[in-house]
Amino acid sequence: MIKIHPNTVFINGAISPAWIANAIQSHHTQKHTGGHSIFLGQVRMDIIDNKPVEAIEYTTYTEMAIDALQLMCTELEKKYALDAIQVNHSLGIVNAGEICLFVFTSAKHRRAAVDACTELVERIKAELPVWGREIFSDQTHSWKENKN
Amino acid sequence: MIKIHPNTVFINGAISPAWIANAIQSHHTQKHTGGHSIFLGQVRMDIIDNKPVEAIEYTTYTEMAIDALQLMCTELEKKYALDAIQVNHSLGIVNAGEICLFVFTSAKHRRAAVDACTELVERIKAELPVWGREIFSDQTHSWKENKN
Amino acid sequence: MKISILAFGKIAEIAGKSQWEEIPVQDTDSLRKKLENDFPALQNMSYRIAINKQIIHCNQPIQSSCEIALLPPFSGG
Amino acid sequence: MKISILAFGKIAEIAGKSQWEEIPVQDTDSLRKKLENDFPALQNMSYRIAINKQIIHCNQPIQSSCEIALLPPFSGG
Repeated sequence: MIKIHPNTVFINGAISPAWIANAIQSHHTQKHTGGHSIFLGQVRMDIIDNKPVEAIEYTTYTEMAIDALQLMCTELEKKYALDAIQVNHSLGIVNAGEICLFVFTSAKHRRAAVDACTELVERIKAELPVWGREIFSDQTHSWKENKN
Repeated sequence: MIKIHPNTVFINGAISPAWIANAIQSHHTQKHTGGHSIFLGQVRMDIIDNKPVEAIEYTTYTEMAIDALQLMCTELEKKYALDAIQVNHSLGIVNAGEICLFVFTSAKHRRAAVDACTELVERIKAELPVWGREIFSDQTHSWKENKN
Repeated sequence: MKISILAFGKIAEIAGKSQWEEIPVQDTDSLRKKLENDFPALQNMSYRIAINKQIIHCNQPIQSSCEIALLPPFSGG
Repeated sequence: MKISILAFGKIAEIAGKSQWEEIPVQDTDSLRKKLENDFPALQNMSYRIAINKQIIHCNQPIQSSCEIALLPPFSGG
């Protein structure tokens, strides 16, 4: 069963393509796996009140986030008979155009991997206690809110 | 509009995590993109008539495959307002546990990226003229067939 | 005995602090009333309360040993 | 004038070749009959025919300048 630990989930700053390659490398050799599904969330340069978002600063309630993620992963691992799950989320500053979320699922059949990944992303948006402070170029900010 | 070229689609042998990292790197800096969806197809060690699949050898009808992929990508790019699409498929020998398919989509909103990726994978399985010869450890083989 | 409060995101900004102690109150409705009196900006925003990392969905009694967290809408991912 | 045939996957294996020329036939039904006579294993498998890279869904006339491809079930991905 997958075990979620604080220092394997949260990453300081943006998630790099090299990090993603390492994660894929570490999971992709199980010979009974047929498909991997990956979602990458990226900080988007939204325009809010005519001001472009330059970066988002993320904070979390670590202990609660780990509990929430452990619950999600345990439920989805069982529901979809997953071979692997990995979640990484950035904390601190992530600039527009950089990656802040990495979700990875593997399963014997592609539909299980794809459906599990999609469901996990939706649950992370709704249930993970993480807050994003959108920072504009004039150093003002607003607090992001996920909508369903 | 995305242009599909034979030598940017087909790869000789397995697709490496480093290749995938490069692909992500080359697409991930568009500041209006909010999400990327990736599917990785992996050669699975299926057991057929008590014999494990050691590798699959892929061949294609190149000109027809390029036409088919160009059509799929043009349709999906428009349907989902995608910021990026990339498809790579292996030709030749890919061992069990190695990656043979890389599908990547980017969009402003995550659901468009995810839905486009899922639809593209289904269409590749159904419409791309590629054939896989499953090779067993005793050097016998069987021809794989995708089911819907 | 006081109760310990953790505040996150916009609420930490409004309160000007992310951690403090409150004098004991009977339940979460009383705590909301006290907080919205101290920090009127809370009246205009939606937020949830977690007791010992569990989000509560209706008024709950508060023991002094509880860890209370004030959670603005999530925005991860 | 002969017509050029491309065979892929299991059909290339059955035919023992992936490219050859056939004497002209009128249409794709006649071609199927000729091929299944030459290579009886084709009778027991499903395959599609493409003319100039377009899969056909019913009997079609064959011009001698056509590129005919014999396509076993796809198995990419």
